[in-house]
Amino acid sequence: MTAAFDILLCVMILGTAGAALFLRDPLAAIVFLIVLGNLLGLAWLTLDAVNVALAEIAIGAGVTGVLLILARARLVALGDNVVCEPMPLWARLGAIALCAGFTAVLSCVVLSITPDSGLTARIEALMPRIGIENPVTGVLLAFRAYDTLLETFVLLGALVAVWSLGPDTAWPHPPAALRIFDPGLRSVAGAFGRVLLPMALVMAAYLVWAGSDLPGGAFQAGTVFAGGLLLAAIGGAIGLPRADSPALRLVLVLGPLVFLMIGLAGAVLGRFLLFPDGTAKMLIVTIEYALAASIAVTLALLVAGSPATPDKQD
Amino acid sequence: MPDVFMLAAILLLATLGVALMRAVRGPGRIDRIMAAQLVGTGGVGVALVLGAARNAPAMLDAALIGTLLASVAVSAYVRGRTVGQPETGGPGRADEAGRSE
Amino acid sequence: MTWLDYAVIVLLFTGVFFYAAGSLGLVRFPDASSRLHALTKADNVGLGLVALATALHWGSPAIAAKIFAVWLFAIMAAGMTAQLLARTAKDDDEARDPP
Amino acid sequence: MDLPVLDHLFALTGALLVGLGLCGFIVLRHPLRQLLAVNVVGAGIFLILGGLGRGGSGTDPFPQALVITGIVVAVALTAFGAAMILRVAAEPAPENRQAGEDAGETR
Repeated sequence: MTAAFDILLCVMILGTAGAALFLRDPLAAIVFLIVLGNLLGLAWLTLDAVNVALAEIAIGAGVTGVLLILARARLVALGDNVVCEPMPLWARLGAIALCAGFTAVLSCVVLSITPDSGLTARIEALMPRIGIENPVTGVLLAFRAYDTLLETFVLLGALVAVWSLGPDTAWPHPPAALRIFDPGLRSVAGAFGRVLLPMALVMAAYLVWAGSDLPGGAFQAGTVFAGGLLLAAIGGAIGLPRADSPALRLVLVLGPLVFLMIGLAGAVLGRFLLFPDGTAKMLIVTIEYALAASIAVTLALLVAGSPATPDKQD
Repeated sequence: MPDVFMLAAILLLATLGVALMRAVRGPGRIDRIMAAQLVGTGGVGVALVLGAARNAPAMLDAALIGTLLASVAVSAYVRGRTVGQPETGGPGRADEAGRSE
Repeated sequence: MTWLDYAVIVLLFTGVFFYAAGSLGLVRFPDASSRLHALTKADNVGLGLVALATALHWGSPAIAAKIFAVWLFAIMAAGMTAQLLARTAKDDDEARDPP
Repeated sequence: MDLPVLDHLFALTGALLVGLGLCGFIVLRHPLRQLLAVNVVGAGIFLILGGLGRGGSGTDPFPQALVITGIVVAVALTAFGAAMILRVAAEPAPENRQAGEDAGETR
């Protein structure tokens, strides 16, 4: 029964991916990418990787969809003048053959590796030392904390890069407003956004709090809250901040900063990112709350895009 | 009992596959968005059933996130189709240009 | 198998039936408004029944409350998206008429 | 059903996704479609990581952690890509302009 479910799911994932790539209507392609995100979330659930499933569903359903739908709408509004010459047929066929060969090789490589639980046992053995029970959070914030710290810098860097793409006249105005223009539609979406935003906040807080022992954590919480922020912004319940607002800047760097300070405090005690015995859980939860806030705001602003000149607010 | 839940999950997934036919065929944009919405709620159902089959309460959180954010894509679509038009009504340029496809 | 298990099975598959009805409506109905009607109603009855079945199966009040929250959010989201999409579909229909 | 391939089911699906996405990335010419293709490749790589980490005692938390950070970085870079495409489209430079009527097509 489980095998039949897995096979059906994998077939649907592949079909959806094919549709996302090769359907002619671009909106249909984006819709299928959203569906792919949902199905991948289910795949992670069947793999018992609930931590990943939470992130995938929140990103796939909440953030990537909005990002791509808005990007496409803005592109069409600009006239969509990006030059894209179609490839000649022989080049296409060659590319398809090449990719088929590559896929065959990759499949053989995959088949030659026996799936196993890898480091599960060793990580489980180390978990009591940090006093939390979710091994994924343990890996993210204790065993591989360095990676996670640098990753938060990558997120911040991506936002800086997106901001730097705005026209000179736009800085430091907010990005183009996300709210729906039609007043009737906006009142519907706005009322819902006002209800949903606090619920998303509660859910995000719960995910961080639960994340030390159950599936959940800063990344999942941040993406859920980012989805809530986006919905509220689309409904016009919240506006978008100016890029030079001090409060915004503080929230953006809060997570990486708290992480870095705690890491440096560890360096004073002996090693960078050392959590002294007995305080590990408290420090991890502190870092996670700060990170979740920063990730949520960063993701929401990444979706909103570059600063826009005030008279061209679309 | 787990087998019963897995059977229900398989049937739900097959149902979603049927709904996806509408997303492939269209014809309107709105049909595709509706199909995506259905897959969203269907996915939540599958997550609930899988959680019961595996005895994993954490999967309920996945269902909760799925429902919380199911409507975000729809509102983005409604927002996106009015890009580039003035504050008062009427379908916008984005939609007109898109209809030729 | 207790009577509770049978109740769970009946609710579960009735829910699946409503999901299937919603999908069929989405595929078979002729225009966007009637498809929307099929989608927003059948779908949420389906989810409600599946949620009830799983809640009974778990048999724990805390988990039942969480499942209830799932269903509540779904209903609220369906109400909002149905309104948005219905108004959008109406605009599209009007726009399609020759001026 | 006890086929050996079932152990590799998700990893193989991931490999196929990588192939599909790569093919789409080369064949599709519109940058927004290429952005979608990159996302599909990313999803495939994540599935390979997850599928190969699944053994008798659950899924390895280590690749799970990698995939979670990967998902978040992927969405950040997708946003950056989308912003770059929009910037190129907004630029009035002649080499980006296509003279003629096929503007408005997103393919």
